[in-house]
Amino acid sequence: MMSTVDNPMVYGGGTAIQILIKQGILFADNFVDLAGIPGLTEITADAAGLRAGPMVTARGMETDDRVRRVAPLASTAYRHVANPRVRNTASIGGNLAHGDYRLDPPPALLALDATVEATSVRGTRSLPVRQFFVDFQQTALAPDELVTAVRIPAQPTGSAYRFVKYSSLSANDWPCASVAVLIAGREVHIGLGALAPVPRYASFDATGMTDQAAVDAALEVIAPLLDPIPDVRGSVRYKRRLAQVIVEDAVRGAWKDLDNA
Amino acid sequence: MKLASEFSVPASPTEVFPLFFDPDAMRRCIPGCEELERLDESTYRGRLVNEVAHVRFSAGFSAAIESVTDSDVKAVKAVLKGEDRKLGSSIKIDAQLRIRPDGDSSLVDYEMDMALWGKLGRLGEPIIRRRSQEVEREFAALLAAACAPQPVTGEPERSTGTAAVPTVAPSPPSRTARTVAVVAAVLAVIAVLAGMRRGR
Amino acid sequence: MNEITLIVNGTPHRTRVSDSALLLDVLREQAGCTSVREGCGVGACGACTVLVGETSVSSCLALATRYDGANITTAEGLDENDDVVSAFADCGAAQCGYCIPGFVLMTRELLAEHPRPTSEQITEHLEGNICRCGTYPEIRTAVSTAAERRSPR
Amino acid sequence: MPETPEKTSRQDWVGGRRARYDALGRVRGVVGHVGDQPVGTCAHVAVHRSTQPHAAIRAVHTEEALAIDGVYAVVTGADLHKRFGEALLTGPAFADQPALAYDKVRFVGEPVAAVLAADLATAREAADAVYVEYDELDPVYDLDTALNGESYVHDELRPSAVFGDLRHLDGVRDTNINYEYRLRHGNPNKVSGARTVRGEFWAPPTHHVPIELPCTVAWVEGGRLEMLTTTQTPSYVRQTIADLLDLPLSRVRVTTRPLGGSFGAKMYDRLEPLAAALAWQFQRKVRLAASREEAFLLTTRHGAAITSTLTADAGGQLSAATADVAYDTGAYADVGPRITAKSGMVAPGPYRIGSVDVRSRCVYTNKPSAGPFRGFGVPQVTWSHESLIDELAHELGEDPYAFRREHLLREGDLAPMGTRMHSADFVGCLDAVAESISWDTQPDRGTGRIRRGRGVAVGVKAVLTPTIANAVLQLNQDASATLMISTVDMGQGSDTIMAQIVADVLRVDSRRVHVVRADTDVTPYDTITAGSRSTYHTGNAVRAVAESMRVRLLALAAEQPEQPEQHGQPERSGVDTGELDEERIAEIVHAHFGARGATLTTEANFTSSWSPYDKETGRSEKVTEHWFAGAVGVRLAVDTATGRVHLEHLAVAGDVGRAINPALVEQQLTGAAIMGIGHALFDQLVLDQGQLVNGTLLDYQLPSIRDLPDELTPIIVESPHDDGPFGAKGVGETGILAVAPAIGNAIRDAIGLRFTRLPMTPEAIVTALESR
Repeated sequence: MMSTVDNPMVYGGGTAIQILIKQGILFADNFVDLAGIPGLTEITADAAGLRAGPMVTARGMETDDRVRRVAPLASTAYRHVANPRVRNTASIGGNLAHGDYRLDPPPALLALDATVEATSVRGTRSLPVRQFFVDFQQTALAPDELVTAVRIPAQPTGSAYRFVKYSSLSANDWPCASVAVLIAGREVHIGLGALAPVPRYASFDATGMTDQAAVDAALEVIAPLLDPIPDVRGSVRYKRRLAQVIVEDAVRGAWKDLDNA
Repeated sequence: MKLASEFSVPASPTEVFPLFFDPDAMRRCIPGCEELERLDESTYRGRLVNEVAHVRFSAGFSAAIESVTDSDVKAVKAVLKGEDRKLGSSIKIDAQLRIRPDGDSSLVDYEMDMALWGKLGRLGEPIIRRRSQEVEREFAALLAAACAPQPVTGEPERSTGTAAVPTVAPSPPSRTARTVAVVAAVLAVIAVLAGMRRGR
Repeated sequence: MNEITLIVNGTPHRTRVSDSALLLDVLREQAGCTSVREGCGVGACGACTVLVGETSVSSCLALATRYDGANITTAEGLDENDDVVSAFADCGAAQCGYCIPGFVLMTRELLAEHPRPTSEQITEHLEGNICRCGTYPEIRTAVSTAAERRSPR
Repeated sequence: MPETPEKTSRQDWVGGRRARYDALGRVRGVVGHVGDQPVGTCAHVAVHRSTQPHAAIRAVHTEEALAIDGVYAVVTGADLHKRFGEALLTGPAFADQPALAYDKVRFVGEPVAAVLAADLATAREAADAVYVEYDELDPVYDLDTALNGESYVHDELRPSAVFGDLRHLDGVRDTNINYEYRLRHGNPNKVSGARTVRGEFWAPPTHHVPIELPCTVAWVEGGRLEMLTTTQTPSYVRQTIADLLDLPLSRVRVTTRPLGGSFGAKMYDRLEPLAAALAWQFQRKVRLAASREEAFLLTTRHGAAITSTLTADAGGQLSAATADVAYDTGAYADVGPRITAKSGMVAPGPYRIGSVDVRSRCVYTNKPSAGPFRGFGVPQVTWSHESLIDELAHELGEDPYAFRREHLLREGDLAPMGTRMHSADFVGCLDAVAESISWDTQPDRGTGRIRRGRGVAVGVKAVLTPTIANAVLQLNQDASATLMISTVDMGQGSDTIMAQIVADVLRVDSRRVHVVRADTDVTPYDTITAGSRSTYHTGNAVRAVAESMRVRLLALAAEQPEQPEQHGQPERSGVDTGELDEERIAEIVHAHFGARGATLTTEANFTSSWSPYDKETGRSEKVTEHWFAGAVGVRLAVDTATGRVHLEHLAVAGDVGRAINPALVEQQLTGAAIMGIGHALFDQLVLDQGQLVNGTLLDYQLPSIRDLPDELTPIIVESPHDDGPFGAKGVGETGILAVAPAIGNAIRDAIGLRFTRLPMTPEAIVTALESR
């Protein structure tokens, strides 16, 4: 269908699209509404991890027991999206396809090494989330491709994680900076949100490190990734500083859990 | 909002500068520029058409030259105005563009004080800043390609349909052509308007 | 145009709507639910909150056609003796009251999930609703009072 | 708490904590607001807005818009100007604002043309299709350019007829200063001070953001212009429309519904002049409803720059204060001149100060117009004087609380502007908040990332004076009553407390008192619902009208021989009325008329007066009818890594004279404090070259439930006013005055840095810490 419609716009939860229409800057007139298509709202879990349909809501990811059990970092990140009412509607496929640099789930999905399943008339392909965010609000999806699933590997037993979202103005504002940290098998995975035109990912091997050494290493690997966009929420300088604070907080927090485990 | 940047072109200022003065060349380098028309000595009018995410966009603009310096460092100051009627928005840019030698290459830098008024203005700075970077990169790459017929590094990320690289014979600078140079650099920013239409 | 049926506060409303019609406008203009209000138009204030089934939705961002057959609850559909409604009234949890129906519905959703919500759970669930009069302290008390009434210790 | 079922109780009368009469209706959303009213067939209006900050209008092209299906008409400013002439210009202080711009535009977003169409979507589409050609003029973006530049927002000043003292400004050219207030007492320059502190303060423009959007419906019926609109000032709107359309007042009717919040946003001229002009021009019903984005452009709070000093002499007494205040009023003066004077006169603060010199100016710029906002300009100067006195205390090694306490004005003191203090218990308020936040317990300031501090601040504001209030009371034979006043209930609960006053005087159940919503055909003139004036002014009129009813009833009773136990003339005090109750009232009225369902009517007026400012000194013996005194105390923690401020405890106290309904008073205090927290930490309008860049609720920052302090304590202080109803004064603004400086002072205490610019964002704090 996507290939036959002129000027298509995929309509998932619709929360972002409606806002743009109201602001008078989006004129797409052929919505491909996914709500009517069955099977896109399912979550399945097995030993390897989760598979979630694109129309699963953010709230669904937040509250689903399997997600909480298999990938608690993902569940936590989805819980930070906007507010419960928006989470009830916002779809995880739309959230990814929007490709916005400030959204909360991408940092977690980056740290977790999630995969996007993209489908078109040509077939279905898998895109690692770590290669999904191409440029400012641009994803690796082709114009006629749909997100048909998100696969999230199970968090390894004995892993630790933190999600830190920091708002610089009112407490429930968009993030000024956010970070997801997953420490699994001494490998530290870091996903960054709102700190560059795209969500960013970094990792390092922390074998033999103390918590302080891990923090230092984390700050070192994220440094070249920081390219924040200045706005009312903060200047480049401030956002860079915040990045260091929240990454340190997140790594330290996760490290502590690791020690306590 | 103030925007400033600098990019390198792999040719000397004496090569780059005349290139700027060729309206045809500029039209090819400016992403989406379809028309450039001279109204009088210092006023020009043009049209920028762009297609992003299947949405066709068209904005008229005008440029008025304020001063030209043609010495070692070549500089032009100009005021540019653009308007998108459908989006109820207008843009005004006080711009300064300079070209100076840098080894075998030229450094082109610009400073702009940009006012964006209307619906687009309230979408805020981040999107504009980011888009202007993209368009600047594209323009720089096309310009570099125009300077150097040989393959250049830094392939434009999203080339427009008019990106086929022409071999341009440098022509002597004229007052008309000088204006075009400014239009070129600053239009890169007007193209931001086009990008925003995608609305993300 | 599509013909849809919305079951609003138990009453079916059959209506014709365009593809782009928003649930907010259909509820206000065709079902007469004026407790559903546009405050921001972008899902940021919560004045347009409705419950679809037991789930809160920003009706200002919701396409009406998607809710064909849905069971929709708005604040005026709640009885005056409803635990949440009466708790809000008794606790003075309304000044101008324009945003309060949204808070009431969010509270119902919260209490369905957490019959005895903690202070943090209340904050987390209500932080997406704006009361410009600043009635938050009273709202907090009202939520706890409603929880108490609904499931006394 | 649940109301008791007993039909009449103390709970219901003055001093009782009864719930708002319509609490259940508000909670369920069945109280109908203006936008909820069915209007039948009407023309929906959308406006085309300027995309230039300052430009002459060369041509307006409407053909394309007119060609759209469903468009009835497209009107330009020039069309309206041709029809209405200079009457098209309206405004409470200066007649400077056209309903649609016709000669030039003065801010980005100014209405230039209006479209009438079958539905709103069509109207908006057509408004977008209007095209305007402009000739650019030099824009004036900020106060400095406005004061020193050579571009003028208005070619000449045009004071309206409202302020007699502005007439001399008529026709003045080549200035952006539309009003200057000067207060001079003593000679601050000759003071040989031991210690002077000086600051350059900034409070940014902000927006009210009431959640209900403005909406106006206007139509013509029987040769009269009728209007239903979201306004706090129905009587003002009626006068403005009568002037605009050149009609007698009797041919204009303005009605309101309860407002979904306002805070000053829905006052004076918003959508109403345009709606009236269009309805009259086309003789049809029109409906104007602002979107949120449009509402941001209708009015704002004044950004203000204040350069001020405070000097203590060798003996530690406050010897001098100076302040140079500039209010940025944007493209149109609105009520800016009044704000400039009323706030300028309290710029030195509520202290005993030897000599003062204040210059307060109202300045035009090419930005959305600024108008009244809760606090009426006073929070901006309070930010200045409460930061200065705090700094002076630190300089002198004094305790900031004790230092203020020593110098605060007391009952009977003459304030710097020449008016005596009465019922303004600053000390009581300050003591109350200091005690609440345990001032005497030093905070553990910390040495690591988190630092703690505490701060206090005091605020003073004069009530709007002079103003007029009228009340008409209709007593029904069944001892229920219908009160007609033009006060608009916008969330403050005025209908409830007015009912409590009537009920107290007549000794009936306040739930039997119905307050009629403002309708200029029915309810009598009232200057305004604003400036925290209603409890005192309208409250006095309401008390008088009820007293008069009581006198009437007792007189009737005395005439009725079958009630021999009745006394003769009642006492005027209105307290000892054991002889009246609902049953008795019903009997008296029934006996008088010999009919069920009959009504008795009384009316009353209350008008406050003032002495105008002395032209030379700006002083006045009676500048106001009464004072608001408030104080705020704060304990907080600063995260020095992120700069984020966490409020642990905020106590807010206000002297309300006497609380008619303590529950509603506490709610006003906390509500105002929460709004003030936003202003202190993040709430501001951001403009870039005249363009508002955060004018949506995705970007504009409002406090949510997550921004509350861990503990928030409202404290009622009561020092009864001699002339207030039952000693009462208003309270709507008291709680907001001192919030920002109290927080700033606590931050100063925590990290040793003084902030002079609002809001105190995390970035500002971190930047200051880094550059220390």
